[in-house]
Formats: sequence, C-alpha cells, structure tokens
Amino acid sequence: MVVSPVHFIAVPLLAAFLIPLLAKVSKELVRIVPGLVIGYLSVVSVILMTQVVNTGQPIIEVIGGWSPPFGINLVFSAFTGFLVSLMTFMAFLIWIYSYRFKKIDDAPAQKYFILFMMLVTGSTGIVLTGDIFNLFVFMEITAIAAYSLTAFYRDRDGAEAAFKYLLIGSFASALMLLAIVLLYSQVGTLNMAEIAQRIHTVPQGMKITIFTLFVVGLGIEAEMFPLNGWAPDAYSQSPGPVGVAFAALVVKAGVYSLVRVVFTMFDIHGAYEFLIIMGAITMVIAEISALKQTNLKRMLAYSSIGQMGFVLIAFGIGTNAAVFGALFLMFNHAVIKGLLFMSGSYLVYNTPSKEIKDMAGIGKKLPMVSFFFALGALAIVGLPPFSGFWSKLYILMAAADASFYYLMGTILIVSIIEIVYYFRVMGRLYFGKPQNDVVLQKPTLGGIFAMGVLATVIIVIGIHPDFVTGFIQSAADTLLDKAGYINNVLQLTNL
Amino acid sequence: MDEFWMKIIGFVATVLLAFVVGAVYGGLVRKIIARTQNRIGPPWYQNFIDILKLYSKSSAINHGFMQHIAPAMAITASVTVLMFVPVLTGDGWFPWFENLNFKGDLIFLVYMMVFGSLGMALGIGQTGNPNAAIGVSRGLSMMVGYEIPFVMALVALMVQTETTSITGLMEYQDQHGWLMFSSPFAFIAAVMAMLGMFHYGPFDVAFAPSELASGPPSEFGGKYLALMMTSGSIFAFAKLVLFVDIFMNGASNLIILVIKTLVLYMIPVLYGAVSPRYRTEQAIRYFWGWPTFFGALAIIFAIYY
Amino acid sequence: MTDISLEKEQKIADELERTFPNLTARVRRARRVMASLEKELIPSVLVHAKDNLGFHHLSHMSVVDWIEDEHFEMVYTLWNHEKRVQLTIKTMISRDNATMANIDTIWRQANTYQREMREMFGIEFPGFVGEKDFLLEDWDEMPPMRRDFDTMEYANKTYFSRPGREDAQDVRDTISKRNGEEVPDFAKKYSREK
Amino acid sequence: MPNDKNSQKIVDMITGFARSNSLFMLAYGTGCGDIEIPPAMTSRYDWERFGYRKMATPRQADVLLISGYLATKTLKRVIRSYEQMQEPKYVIGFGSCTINGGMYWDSYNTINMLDHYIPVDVYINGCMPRPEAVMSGLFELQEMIKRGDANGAQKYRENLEWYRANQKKIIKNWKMPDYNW
Amino acid sequence: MNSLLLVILILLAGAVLSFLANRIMPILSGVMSFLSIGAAAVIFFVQVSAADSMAIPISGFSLHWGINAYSWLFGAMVLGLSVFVALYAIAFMKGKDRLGYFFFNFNLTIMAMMGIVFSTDWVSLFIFWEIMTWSSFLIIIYAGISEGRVGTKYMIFSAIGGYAMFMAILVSNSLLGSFQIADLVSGFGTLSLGNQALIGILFMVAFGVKSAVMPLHVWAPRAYADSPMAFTAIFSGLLSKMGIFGMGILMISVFAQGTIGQTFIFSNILAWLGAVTSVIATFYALIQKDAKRLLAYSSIAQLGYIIVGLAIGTPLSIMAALFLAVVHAIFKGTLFMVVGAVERQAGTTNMEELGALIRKMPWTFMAALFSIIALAGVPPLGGFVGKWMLYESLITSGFGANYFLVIMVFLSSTAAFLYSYRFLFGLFLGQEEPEFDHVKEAPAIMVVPMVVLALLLLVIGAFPGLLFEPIANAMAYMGVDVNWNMTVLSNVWGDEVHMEPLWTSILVMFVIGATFLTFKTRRNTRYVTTKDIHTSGEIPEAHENMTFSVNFYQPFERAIEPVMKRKMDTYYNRIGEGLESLFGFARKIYTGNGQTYAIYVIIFLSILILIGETIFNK
Repeated sequence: MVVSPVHFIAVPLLAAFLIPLLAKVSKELVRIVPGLVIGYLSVVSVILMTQVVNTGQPIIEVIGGWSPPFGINLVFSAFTGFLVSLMTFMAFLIWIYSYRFKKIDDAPAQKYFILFMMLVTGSTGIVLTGDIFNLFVFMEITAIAAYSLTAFYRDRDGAEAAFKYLLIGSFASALMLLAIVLLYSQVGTLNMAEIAQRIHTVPQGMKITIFTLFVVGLGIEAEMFPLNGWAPDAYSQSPGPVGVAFAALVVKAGVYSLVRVVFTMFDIHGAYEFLIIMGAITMVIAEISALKQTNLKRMLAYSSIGQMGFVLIAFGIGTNAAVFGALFLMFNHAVIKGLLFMSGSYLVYNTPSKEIKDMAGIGKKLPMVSFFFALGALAIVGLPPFSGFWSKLYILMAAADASFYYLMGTILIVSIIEIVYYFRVMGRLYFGKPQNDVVLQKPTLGGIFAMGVLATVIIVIGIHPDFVTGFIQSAADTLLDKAGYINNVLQLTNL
Repeated sequence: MDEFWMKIIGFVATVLLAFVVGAVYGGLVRKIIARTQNRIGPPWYQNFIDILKLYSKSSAINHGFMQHIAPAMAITASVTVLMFVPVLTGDGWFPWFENLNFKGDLIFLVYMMVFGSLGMALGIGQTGNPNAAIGVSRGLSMMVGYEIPFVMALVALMVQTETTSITGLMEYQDQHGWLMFSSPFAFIAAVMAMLGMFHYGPFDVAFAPSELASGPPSEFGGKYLALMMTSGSIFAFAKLVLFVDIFMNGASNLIILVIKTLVLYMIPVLYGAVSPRYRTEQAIRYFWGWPTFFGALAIIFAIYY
Repeated sequence: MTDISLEKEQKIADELERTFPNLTARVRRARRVMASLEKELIPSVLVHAKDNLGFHHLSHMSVVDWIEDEHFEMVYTLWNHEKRVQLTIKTMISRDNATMANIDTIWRQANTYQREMREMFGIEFPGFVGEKDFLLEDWDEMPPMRRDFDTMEYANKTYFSRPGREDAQDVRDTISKRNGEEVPDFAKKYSREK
Repeated sequence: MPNDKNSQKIVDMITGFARSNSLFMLAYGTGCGDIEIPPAMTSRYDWERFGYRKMATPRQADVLLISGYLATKTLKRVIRSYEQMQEPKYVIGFGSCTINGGMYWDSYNTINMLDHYIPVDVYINGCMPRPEAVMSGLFELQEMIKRGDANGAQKYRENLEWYRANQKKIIKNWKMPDYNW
Repeated sequence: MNSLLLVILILLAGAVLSFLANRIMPILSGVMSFLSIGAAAVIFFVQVSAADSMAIPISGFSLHWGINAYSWLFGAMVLGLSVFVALYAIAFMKGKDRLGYFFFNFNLTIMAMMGIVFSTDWVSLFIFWEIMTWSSFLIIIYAGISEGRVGTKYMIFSAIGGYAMFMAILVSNSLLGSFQIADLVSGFGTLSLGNQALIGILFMVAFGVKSAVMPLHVWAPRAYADSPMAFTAIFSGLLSKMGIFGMGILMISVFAQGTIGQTFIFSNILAWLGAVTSVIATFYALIQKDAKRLLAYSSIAQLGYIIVGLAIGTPLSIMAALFLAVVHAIFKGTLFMVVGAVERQAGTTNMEELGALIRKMPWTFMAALFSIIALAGVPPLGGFVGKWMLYESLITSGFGANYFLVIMVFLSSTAAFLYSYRFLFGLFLGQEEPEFDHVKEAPAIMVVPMVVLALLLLVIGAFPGLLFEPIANAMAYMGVDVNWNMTVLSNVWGDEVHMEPLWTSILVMFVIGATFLTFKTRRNTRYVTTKDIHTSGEIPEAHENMTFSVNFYQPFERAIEPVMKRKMDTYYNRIGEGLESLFGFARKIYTGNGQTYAIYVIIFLSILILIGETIFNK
C-alpha cells in the first residue's frame, strides 16, 4: 500500500477546516475526528517509513504535477520519514491525552483541535517539503498555530507569552524571508536540492550572509541561544498538551530545518563548529537556568532548551555516529519530554502555585502521574537502562572518537546539573511532607494511557534499543548522503 | 609427650614467676611512692596480702555476663602477651622458659595488649557506674595518645632490623648490640610512651583515685578485683620484659632480668611519684608532642641506617 | 572612719520613706539602714531597692520566731556595692498562717533560703517552686525550728539513748570542779547548773 | 574427715592474717571526725604501714569508718553503703557522737546510738579521737579479725529484722533495695 | 540457559515480583526478595564456573559477561551477605509502608552489583553501575527528604563519579577501539602518559566516590545513616565494595601495565588519601551521638584502610585489602543489622539515650560484640588478620613514606577502639532506662542472620586460610604472584603468626578464667540491676539518668580540636553556594522581557554578520 505523502498535509488541513462543520453535527465528533486523522497518519507514516527503509528509495511526490524545480515536491526519505513518524506518533498521543483534558471544554475544544491540526500540518509539512519557500510557508502555519495555542487560556500570562513568541517569531519570519529572497536572487530556484547543487556558484560573502540569516531565523525556532527567549514562557503558559506539542513537533521541525540548511543546502564547514559552540552555550545556560527555576513547567522548558543544545552539539560533530546519536536524542527527547510535560501538567494543576516546593508529597496523592514523572526524570538524565542513556552514549562516543574531550567534560558536568534539579523534584514529589490532601484534578484515562505508552516506549527502548536504531541509522545515513538527496529529487525532474 | 608437658610446666612456671615478680614490683612501687612522701610505706609483700584477702572475700553481686567475664578477658590478654614474650633466653637457670615462646610478633603483641583493656572496658561498661565509664573514656583516649609514639618506635626497630618478631630482634641484638644504643631515638620515644602505658605519674587520670571513686574498676570487688590485680601484675611484668627484650636483648638469667626490668620500671615509677596529674587532653598532647617527634626521628634514622 | 556623717544612709532612708508611706526607716549606724513595713509591700520594696536604689545583692534572708508575740519576723538583708550600705528590711507575719510572698523571681538565691524556711519554720511561699526535702527527709512533725517544738522530747521519742546519759549533765562543770579550776564569770552564764 | 577441723583452722589463720593486714577502708566522711583521717594517712602516722588503705567504693572496701555524728539523712546513705560492701566487712564507730549522740544527744535529727542501726565492731571514744586513738582502734579491729570476733556482718545478717525495724523507725519513707545476702 | 544470565534474571524477576507482591500482602514482598536472592545465591555458588561467559549484542555493542576468580570473590561476597540481609529485611521492614518500592530497589541494587561483577566490558559495567546508583538513591530518599539534602548530595557525587567513569570508558574506547576490560589492561601501556593519567584519574574519581575516599566522601555519612538499616548493611557492606572492585582492577592490573605506575606518584597519593580518610573519618566517628552515624563514619574509615592496601600494591598488601574488604562486608553488615534491630526494638539509636540493652537483647549484643572485636582488629577474630597483613605489608614495603603511613593507619585503628567501645557502651551497656523497659529481643528472623555472620567472623579468625584461598586465586588471576602458605600469616621477612594455636590458647585461657570466676562462690553471686551501683550511698530514683554518655570522648575531642575545625563539607557547601550565586547571575539572561529577547536576536544577528566571515570561512 503506497499512500502519497500529500496526505500528511492535505488530510489534517482538511480536517482542521471541517471541524467547525462537524461541530454542528455532534460535539463528540470534534474530539474524535482529529484522533482518527492523526491515527491514520501515524499508521501510514510508519508503513511508509518501513517501506522506504527497506527499499532504500525515498518517496518523492510532486504536488500538482509541476515537476521540480518549478513545482513543490514532498520528500519522504528515511530521514524525513523518521521525523514524520515520530511527530505523528507523538501527535496521536497528545490527542489521546487531551481528549478529555478538563481545561478544554466543549466550546474551546473546537478551536483547540483546529489549531492543533494546523500545528501538525505545519510541522509535518516543514519536514516533508523539498522547497525552501514552502518550508517557510509551513513554518508560518506552525507559528501562527503555536502563537494562538500559547494564548489559549486567554489569561494575562498566556497573552504575554504569546506576544513574546510572536515578537521573536516575526523576526524569524522576516529574516527567513529575506534569506530566501536573497538566495533566490542568487541561484534562481527554490528547490532545496537544486539550491544545494548550485550553491557553490554563489559568492562566498553572499553565501555567508544568507547562511547567517537562515541560522538566525531558524535558530529562533530551534531554540538556539540567545534566540530562545520565547521558549520558557511559551512552554510554561500554554496548556499541558501544547507544551508536549512544542517539544515534540515545533522544535523538532525547527531543528530539522536548521539541519537541512546546514547539512544539505550549504557547504560551509565552519558551520559545524559554530553549531557545537552554540549548542554548548545553549545547553550550559539553559541547564543553569533550569536549576534555578522554582516553577516546574519553566524548569521543564529550560531543560528542553538544554536538550536542544545537546542535539545541536551532536549535529555539529557531524560524523555518522554523532548524527545517529542526535537523531536518537531527538527521538528520546520527544518521547521523554512528552512524558514529563504530560505528567508535569497534572502536577502543576494540582499545585495552584505551580511552584516545585509546593509539590511536596504529591506522590501519594497521584501515584501514577508521579511515577511517570520519576521515570521520565530518570530517563532524561540518561540513566541506564532507560532510552535516554543510549543517545547520550552514542553522542559522547562520537565526541570521544572526534577527540572533543573538553566538550565531553562540559556535557557531563551539565548532566550533573540536570540530575540535581530533576532529582530534587523527584525527591520532593515522593518524600516531601504533603501540604494538603486535596486532589484538584485527577488524570483522565486517556492521559494515563498516553503516559503509559510513552513510559513503555522509554523502558522498552532502554532495554532493547534495536527496535528503533535501524530506522535511525538509515535516517542518519540519508541525512548525510547529500548527493543521494540531490539525485533522488532531481531524478524526478528528468523523468 | 614429654616435650608437651615440659611446655605446660614452663607455662605455669612463667605465669607464676610473672605474677610473683609483678606483685613484688607493685609492692615496691608503693614503698617507693611512700618514701618519696616521707612515709615508711607498706611492706614489700603487701600486694600478696591484698590479693589473697580479695580472693577470700565474697563477691556477692554482678551486673551481668560481661562484668562476669571481663576479668577473664583481662587475664587472658595478660597471659597471652606473656606467652609471646621471651622471658629468659639462653640456658639460664630455668631453661624451660624458652620453650613455650612462640615467635612473638610485635604487631600482634600491640593488639593483644588492647584485648584485655577492651574486655575490661566492656565489663566496666556493664556495671553502669558513671564514674567507671568516665574512667574508661579517659583511659581509652589516653591509649590513643601513647600508642602512637610506641608504635613509631616499634616500626623504627622493625625497619632497622628487618624483622617483626621479638626473637628476630633479639637475634639482631646478639650480633649488633643493644638496640637501646643503636636506635636511641626509638628508645626515647618508647620510654616516653611507657610512662603513659603504666598509668603512673602524670598520666593516672584514667584511674584518678578519689576523683572518680576508684576509677574504672569501681564496681569490681572480691574475686573480680583480685583477678584484675593478678592480671595487672602479670601484665606489668610482661610489658617490662617486652621492653627489655626489644631494647636490651632480653636476659639470660633471672637476676639480670630482675635488674634490667627494675631499672626500666623505675623510670615511670619515679617520674610518677613526683608528678601531679595531667588532664586527658594535656596527656594526649604531651604524647603527640616530643615522643612523637622522637618517634619520627627514629623512623627517619632507621630508614637511613 | 572619720567620716561619720550619715548622709548617704539618711538619703536612702528618706528615699524609702518617701516612696512607701507605711514604711519606717532609720539609720542604725554608719552603713546600716533598717526598714520595716507590712508584709504585702515587701516584694515591691525589694524590687524598688534592687532596681532604683542599687541594692543588687541579697546577702541574707532570715526568720525569727517571736513566739510570745505570735509572730514570725522576716528579715531581708540587702547590700549596695556602690554605696557600701546594708539595708535590712523587716516585716512581721502571722504565726498561725505563715505565708510570705515568694521572692526567688527577684533573687535566685532566695530559693535556698526559702526552702530552708519552709522546712524549718513551716512558712509557705505561694507560687514558690523548690524541691522538697532540703535538709530533712520525710519529716512529718512540726517544723523543728519553731520554738514550740520540743527537740528533747522528740529525740527521746525517736532515738535510742544510751544508759548513763539520762541526766544530761554538762560534764564541763564536773571537770572544772575536779580540777579545782576557777570558772570564769562569763562562763557561768552558760552553765546549766544554776 | 578427721583433720577437717585442723585444715579449717589453718585456712582461717591464713585468711585472718590476710584480712587483718589488708584493711581497705571506705572513708565515709560523715562528720567532723573525718578531719582526723588525713594525719593518720600521711607521713606523720602513715597507716599504710599496716596495710590500711582508703578505697573509694564500698565494693572494694572492708571497713566502714563512721567518722562522727550521723544525721538521719546521712544514716540512710550509710546503711546503703554498708549493705553494698562485700563480706567480710567491719564497722568502726568514731567519736562519742556514734556512741551516745555526743553533743548532739538531744538533736531532732541526729541518731544517738549507731549500733542500733548497723553493727559496730569497734568504737573509738573521744571528741575527736586523735589519730593515735584511731590507730589503736584499728589495731583492736585487727586483733578481733585474727581472733574471729569481728563478726558484725554476721550479726547484722542474723538480726536483720531488728536492725530493719530500728532503721525504719527513723527512715519513714523506706525505698531501699532489699538486702538479703 | 547461561547461569550468569540466570542469576541476573532471577534477581530482576525477584525485584518485579516483590514489587507486585506488595499489592497482595506486604510481607510477601520481603519473602519474594529473599527467595529470589537465595535462589540466585544457590545458583551462583553451585552452578557458576569460570567457563560461563556470554555476550549480549545490543544496538551495536555487545555486552560481555563472564566470571573469573577476582569477580567470583566479589560476587560471592555480594550474594553471600545479601542472603542474610534479605532474610533480616523481611522482619526489619515489616509494618513499614511502600515495601514494594523498597524491595524492588533492594533487589535491583543487588542485581546491579552482580551485573557489575559479571561484566567484562566497560559498557555493561557502566550500565549496571548507574542502575546501582539510582536504585540505591531511591532507597536513600525512602526515609524522607525533608531533613538535609542527603539524597541530592549522594546523587551529585554519584553522578560525578558515574560520568567520570563514562568519560574514561569512552576515551579509552576511542583510543583503544574496544570496550573490553581485558583490552584496557593489555593496551594501557601503549597509551601516551597524558592519556594514561586522564583515564586513570577519571576512573579513580569514579571508584573513589563509591568507596568514599577523602575529598569525595561527604555524601557517605548521612546517606549511610539515613537509609533503612536493612539496606545500609548492603550499602556500606557491599555497595562501597564495588568501588573497591573497580579500584582493584585498576590498581592491580591496569596500572601495573602502564608507565604511569613508575613515573607518577599516583598510588602513593591514593594511599595517603586513604590513610587521611581513615584518620579523619575515625575522629568524626567517635564524636557522633547516633550509632548509625558512628557506623557510617566508621565505614568510611575502614574503606580507607582497604584503599591503602590496594594502593601500596605489594602482594601482601593487596591480600590484606581484599581480606579486609571481605571481612568488612561481614562485620559492617552485621553491625548495621544490629543497629537496625535496636532501632526497630527501642525506637532510637541515639547512644546518649539508650543503655543496657544487653539485658534485653543478649543475642544482638553477642553479634555486635563479635563484629566490634573484628572491627577493632583485636585478635583472635577475623579483623586482626587483615590489619596484621596491612601493617606488615607497609612495614616490609621498603619505602620510606610508607612507614609514616603505618602510623596514620595505626592512629586511625587505635582511635577506632574508642568508637568501638562507644558503640557497645552506648547501646548495650551502661544504665538501664525505664523508658526502654519494654524492649524485647528482636525476632528470630533478624537475630539468626546476625549471629550466623558473627560466628562466621570467628571462623575466619581461627582459620584465615579459608579466605586466603579464593583471595589468592583472585590475585593470581589479576597477575600478582602469590606463593602463599595457606595456614599461617607471614610476611616477606619470614615472620609468622600462627592463628590456630593462638586462637586455641586464647580460648583455653579464657575458658579457665571464666570457669574460675563462675565457680568460685557461685552460689552466693547474685545478678543485680544497674541501679545497684556505688553512688555514695544515694539511692537513685528510677528516672534518674546516671549514664555517662553525653560528650563521651570530650577530652579526646579537645585534644584533636585543631584537626576537627576544618570540615570538607563546608568547603563543598561554599563551592555550592558560589556556584548557585553564579548560576543565579547567569539565569538573569532570561529576563522575561520581550524587548530584551528581541534585542538579543538583533545583537546576535549583527555579530554574526560582522564576524561571520571569520567564523564560517574555514
């Protein structure tokens, strides 16, 4: 069964527009249909990815019949396929999680699911598209959905966070647009494969300027320091599931675009070291800030930024093993941070102050949620036998092989900081003295299910990482195979 | 079989000798202290009378198992130490003394010396007398003080002679003369440590008569006290013989043994007779001052010997 | 000691009399002031003396049994270190219902005195917390220092007495007679043989 | 056994010698008489010549030296100390206060006759007895021990009820542990 | 099925089962744990042989497991002690809540230790190492996190250690191309000196944390004292030995291959660190009020000796170290069990309050007595043998500084008498207090393991040859020549101590003495309460506390005052505070103000555009 990758964009977008109509039919449909759609997509993406990995041939779909470089093409390679599968899988779990999420009552549920579907569309689109301008468009879709979701509660803090996000995000858009315009003026095409082919014709100064614009524009989405000011607020003020979506979809898409730009489109060598340095700075500052947070969600947000820094470092090392580790880490981060945000949201909802110190003894009130949080904490700091360990192992191994000893030291010291703040929360959760026995909000069945699935994934992958390493390996190979990408895409032109 | 019985006889004779000499020395000490205080003092055999009387007294109470067996532990330690110290060497008057001696190991001896104190301390602890416990606390604290220079001296000797057994040391002295002269710093350190070891003189704060009732053995009377005094007599003698053996090449007959041990014994006794009492921490600081310095000197001396 | 002007003493006496209307104070001699008043005012006088007049030291507390007047006389002796003046404050309390204000909150050392008084004279100090059994243990008779307590009778009743001691003769007279010694006049005053 | 008696005699002689020549005293300084002990101990009279020695605890002492008047409160402690001593044990009453109350004969809280409360082996007369008197009393005790006459402890054990009654007469709140050995 | 895998799987299954069993019946949880550990022990002692080895391929690595004489020694130690402790834990933990949680982590820790022992490659060792770390962390915080930052401190130091090991592993892998321990041993000599030092120091930090060497020890006292005693027996007895296990591999075989052994005064520094650790820890032990804290510091001190032994590196000293490691596991396990029993029965372990428990808990006291005698190293129990070998190895090592090391070790072990006595006195001797009248002997299920282990110490003391054999095998495996006469202690100068006749004669004499005491006037001897003491005739009331137990060693404290003024803890706290304030400053970068963030973006962009040429143009 071969399904066109267009489905990944068309179906959710359609669903998003249909939701207001469905609401007229049945209120329940509003909730069910997005799930069906995303479930469909995730099944399809897994099937497609298996197929792509097995055949070794990416699926390239040209939209509207216009062949590249003129038309827009979608590339479903092992790399993009992996990310899309990850995103749809996470999106599905987020749907389950938010299916009966208390805070989203019937009226806002419509809006929520519309925006959520747009978010899914945008982020999968970013990953799948082979056209740089199209990527920009999808990024805008994602961003708009994300702004709205940030301010979803329509309270003061949410609005402020959304405004910050909007402010910085508009910078990103402007810079990217500028970069694309400049690039187009230089190479005369918007197809990424073709750009990659022709990039050497661009004068060095112009190339670097364009690259700089791209880096800054995409760095905002990828939470690179110091462009990530929006992130902590957005994460902490948005509804629980949206935080997960940010970690699992939006940021992943941002990192993807940055990686695509660095690895495929441009051939600037200094970029790798730049990534390492920026990644390291991002990680250190973010983890330090996380250590000093008293608000759980902000802490998770900073931790998320730190992980992204780690991903950037891994991509910056640039060897096959490192890229493998980076992709593995992206996978782990999506899963584990998803679990942490999901369980963390419930912890926060049961603590009116959102402060960590007030969460003492919640472990007895909400045993399942706390257990999932503890599991996530153990996993994200990279303790064996959980999945986080393996990605850390691979990245550090790659760093050691590349003789980046100081980098290893930095990463490990930062990991210690990470351990400190996660374990602090964990200890307080289980062994603090409970302040009151009131459970404000019990987790929904769907929530428990979603978290359970993630926890299972963490443990299973931790004990037997071979379930995913095959896919990740071929994804890494595909990413590094620049010529193959260009050939595959441009072959289509000749056909 | 004969040899075995000879050993047993030798063993009993050694213990008896040790007891007699130790008790006589105890009497002499009382006499000497009395003379320094311008008194006549008890007769030299007074300790025998005391011990005999204590054995004839009833000991109607005990506070429990540990108190009951503590004197047994003390006497075990004393006799074991004695067994590991060659009392007489060569074919002197009592040639069988030599037969029983294992090749005594110095580290072993140092630890065995503590065995009795620890056993006593446990028994004392069980009586629950606070004065006794204070005494134990002081005594053990001070032990840490004097053991350090003592062991430094021993280490210096062992390094210098390349043996850790007493018989080895004595063989070395047969060839190279007394260690007292060839390793003078070790001797000084050991003698200064010995001051504390005998609990005379300024270092009697553990027993501190009339300050702590009678100190650690406050609750021990009758047979318990008698056994403790017996053990103390044997132990004092064993310690003296140990010092004589390692510094003065032992003794080949009884007279020389008595002379050597008595001369050595007079150092703590005379020093003690004219000294007021140190507090515990002062005593410890004293031991960790000059004696330790001499011990260190001895070790350095031994390294470059 | 040429300075016999009793100026400072007088000042203290005046000061006291001015402050406490019912108080009579007089200067006994150099450095001795004596005051007496009713018992209710004692604590306030003591506090006043301590805080305002500089009598920081309670040298002594005592009680006298005036059995003929059916009174106990409480005596407080204070000392001023700066001025070197001793202030004696006296008050009478009833013998039947002997209660007195507790002052060990003013001077800690009063605790001991009050324990002794409670035990020996049976004076109660309401609000006073001191351990029982200070000098006597398990005493259930009349407080022994009261003058109506017959110690001889008590001793005969309680203790065994060795034969030959019944007459309770003072042997000193016998001895001095036997020696032909002259008993000095002042000694005769103390002799039991009248 | 025929020579059982003789051997017992020899044993008695030896133990008598040992006991009499090694008197450990629990100097319980009850009253003013205790001031006479230091001269007896120190270089002037030096009682250590005869094997006398001061011991601080009743467990190790043989002789209880009651050195002066006994208030009822002190008597309680004396009885306790006496009962804690191990047999054979002896009591020396010291000064006229222990004999008949002395100058405190009519006091409301000093006892007059010590031997009604604990068995006294030797009384030393005087107020105060001089060290010579003390020593002579101790010599007397030594002789008694050698003769086997110093059996106060035995007397106490046998007539415990009488002593107890006397003691309880004064010490009303009787909280002492039992003495039955 | 491979027996190694079977052992691990049984333990893992035990963990899961005991977690589940708690739902059915809390006590089953402990029983499950005990059964699984027992089964694992049986399999280990019966089935496991040197031929067992296996490799588990896992995502590009293969985890190699195997067993050799050296790891067998540690494996036997782990399972041997764990069985007893698990039995003890059933009764000890009865009635506490969250038993499933406890026993899950308990079993998991033991599984991880077995995994460490079985691992022959660094990756699997590291995996199990970290499992051990977090599972033990979870038990430490079991008692509650509110007082102090015990768990956090433990976790920070463990993480430092763990990541140091991680880095060392990865560096050595990148240099040697293999994760095998054997390959590190053989290839270590080929590395450059800098790399040797880097790997060496990193590994030392890793293992030093677990074995609580001087600057890395601050987590230990509270962590040992605050976890449930049933676990502390494992924690101090075995978990710390995993540090020794790793250190042994390094000191005995790895460094022997490298040039670092000759050029660098590495082992000497380590030996001195070990000695200083033991002295300071001993001093701290003897000023403690709480028996648990006392034992915790004592554990640190004892580990110091072991490290000294390993670092000196002569055959005798290594043997001493391994012997002490085994004996320490036994007696410290027993002692922590004793304290646990006391805590369970009397409700406190404060030595200033407790007293005279010997009358109520005689069997516990017996176990404590034997263990303490072994701890103090007094002959004839097992501890003496190890101490003797340590001293003799230092004295015979022929190296000047080692003679002073002897003094340090001796100071520490003499001062150890003080706290040994304090422990016994504080808990078991002294005055009876009416508030502890209700105390009864611990249940048999707790007493039996303690007493059995105590008797084991006796046997080891009498027949040290029993232990010499496996240790000598282990050392032979690690490449140290041991020509050992198995029945007597002897040093290289040929001096000997025969333990068996010694033990016999001591026993005989002791029996004679005790018999004499018992039968002389036995009929008259009465057993009295502790109130019946010389109190100058005063009759103590029941509530009067006459125990001398507050500031027990105050004179000694005064004497060592200058040493005690400086606490490592305060330095760490200061570093921590400094870092915190630095972090506080760093986090101000995120002002929470949209404009600022926008300015960041602009500044960053301008900088990049300005210096982009130089950065990217390589």
